[in-house]
Amino acid sequence: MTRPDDLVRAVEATLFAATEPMSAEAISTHLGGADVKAALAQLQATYSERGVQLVERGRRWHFQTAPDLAHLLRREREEVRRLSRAATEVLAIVAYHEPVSRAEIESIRGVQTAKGTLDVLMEAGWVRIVGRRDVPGRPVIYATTPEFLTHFGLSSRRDLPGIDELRAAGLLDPVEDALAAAMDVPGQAEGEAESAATESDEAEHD
Amino acid sequence: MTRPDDLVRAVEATLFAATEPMSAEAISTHLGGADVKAALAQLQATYSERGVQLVERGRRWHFQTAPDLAHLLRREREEVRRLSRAATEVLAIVAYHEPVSRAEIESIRGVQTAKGTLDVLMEAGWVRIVGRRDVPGRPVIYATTPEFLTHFGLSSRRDLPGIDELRAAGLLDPVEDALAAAMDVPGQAEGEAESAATESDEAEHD
Amino acid sequence: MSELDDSPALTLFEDEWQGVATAPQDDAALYLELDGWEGPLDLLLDLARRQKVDLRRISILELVDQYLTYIERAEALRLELAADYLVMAAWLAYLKSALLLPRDEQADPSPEELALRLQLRLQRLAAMRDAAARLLARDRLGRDTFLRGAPEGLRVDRKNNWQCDWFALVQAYGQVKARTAPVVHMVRDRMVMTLDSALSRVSSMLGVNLDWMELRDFLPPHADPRLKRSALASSFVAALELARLGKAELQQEQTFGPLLLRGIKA
Repeated sequence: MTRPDDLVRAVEATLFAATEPMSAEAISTHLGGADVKAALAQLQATYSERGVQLVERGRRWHFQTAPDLAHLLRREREEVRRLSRAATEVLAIVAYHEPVSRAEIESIRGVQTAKGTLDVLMEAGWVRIVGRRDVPGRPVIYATTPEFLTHFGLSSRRDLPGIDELRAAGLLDPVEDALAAAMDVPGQAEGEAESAATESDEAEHD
Repeated sequence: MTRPDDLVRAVEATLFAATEPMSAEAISTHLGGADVKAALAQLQATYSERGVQLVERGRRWHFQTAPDLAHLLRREREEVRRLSRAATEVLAIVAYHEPVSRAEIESIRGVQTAKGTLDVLMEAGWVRIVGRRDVPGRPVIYATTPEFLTHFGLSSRRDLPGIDELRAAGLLDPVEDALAAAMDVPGQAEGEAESAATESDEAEHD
Repeated sequence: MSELDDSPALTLFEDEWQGVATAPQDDAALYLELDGWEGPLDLLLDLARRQKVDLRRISILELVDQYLTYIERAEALRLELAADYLVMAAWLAYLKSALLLPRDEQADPSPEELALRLQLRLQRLAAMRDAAARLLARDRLGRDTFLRGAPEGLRVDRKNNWQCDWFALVQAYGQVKARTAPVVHMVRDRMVMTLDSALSRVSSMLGVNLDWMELRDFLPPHADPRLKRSALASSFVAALELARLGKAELQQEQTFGPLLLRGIKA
């Protein structure tokens, strides 16, 4: 193997030594302002077939062991948090619908969501409050974090399994919109459908 | 880069994920008894020129940042900061009156001096503790350092202008007058403003 | 979509879940699993999946019957049912009758709409349940992939480079000294024209001239501007005093205009 150039070596060493995933900007700052994009791409290619890989998760980079070696590395003590079924469902709803309010989560699940369920997800660092919905009552709205993407091995929210099919099938739209579309009742929910469309557009930009 | 064989990849991932250096035997046990000697040698060669290296210390193996990049692990970032007005006053008092205790500084300034102010001056390397005053309470006394003289371009403390010179330069005028002169308040101190302007010119030439 | 709807993901990764209904196939087990359901919609979804058809083609009537049967048998077994299961049962019974009875034109929303709404809700819940399972099946950090076990860590030490120049230093000392120097007020002697001398000067000048004269013409010629101001003030007061005594009269055409003065013959 030929010796990589100094910047590549520096980026490699920095990411190996880092205790947290780092954005390209953070790496660049650490290395005195160098442009590290090309070095990251080169490292990613170099490591792609090795036992250790360089991955990007939510615009942050880190080295991790190759997924196909999981069976060799799994440790006796379980380090991954066990999630209740309710928490898992709420996490999926937040991820696929974000930003989303608790009432919206509950309307999908058809059951009240205990405050503790969202707390567990926030404590795990996977969900956070991102603001308030501008409707009466100004409910708090939730979204996923970069740590969520890191933990589940997602480069971005577009990587969420099946999200494109779900969106195409309208399964991420509120029931009201789907109902209006299915019943084809003119004028009943045009405005709603429109506003919902705007909302999911916004969500995509996130 | 060609894909390394599975054993090499497994050893690589195992050592990467290990929390402590591992002996060849321990790695072998972990990987179901495979002979890992050759894989270790191959990995060591592969990484020899990279930003991360595989090293053996006391018969135990671990990855570490390349020695020539060790400086990346601990970066110093220098921030240029202007000394606050309070700190400048305290520094001046130490310079003119050294050695001086904090109580003496306060009585000269007529204002209480935060401990942090002296800490800043010591961090800057301009002031140091030179002993204790032989009075009840044995207060710590401060003096300037050689770095202080160097920074301010003084060959000795005797180079500091005396009180008479300060007065002649208008530097003993009360703050309000100096302010008025600086703001060019009409009618209040036309003549003074003129002389103040001349002074600061002179001072800048120094 | 069929991929999502048909996938038996619910049973694949349930080891992640606590207290999960394990979608039991035999009825006896089913009735004991009430605590496993996350509410009536969850129970309905599981019943719907037993129909083994696409949720979009599900028979709502059949589903309603299954649900109602389930609730009846649970009651027969004296299992304690949460109120929301019973509310759902009542609503579904109403829905069933509305769907079966001759159509009531006034009904709004129509029973078909209510059935469709239920179907849409079940689809959405199913979609999220599958999504959750697929999410959990991904290579998860700390379970399938691992970070470096013993990273050296990056440290950034901030170092302050303090700046201060000679002038700032010396000026600061000057200001300390100026601020803390004992304050002494000096009142300087000023040249003034007293009211008495102004009175005598103005009245004597009025005696020799009977025409209007400007007040300024009464002032003594003097170079010092400070004395001039004092003389003007004193002469003005003297003029007012003479007018009060009826020895002079004052006239001013406009505000801030020249103040004219002339004597009155006694």
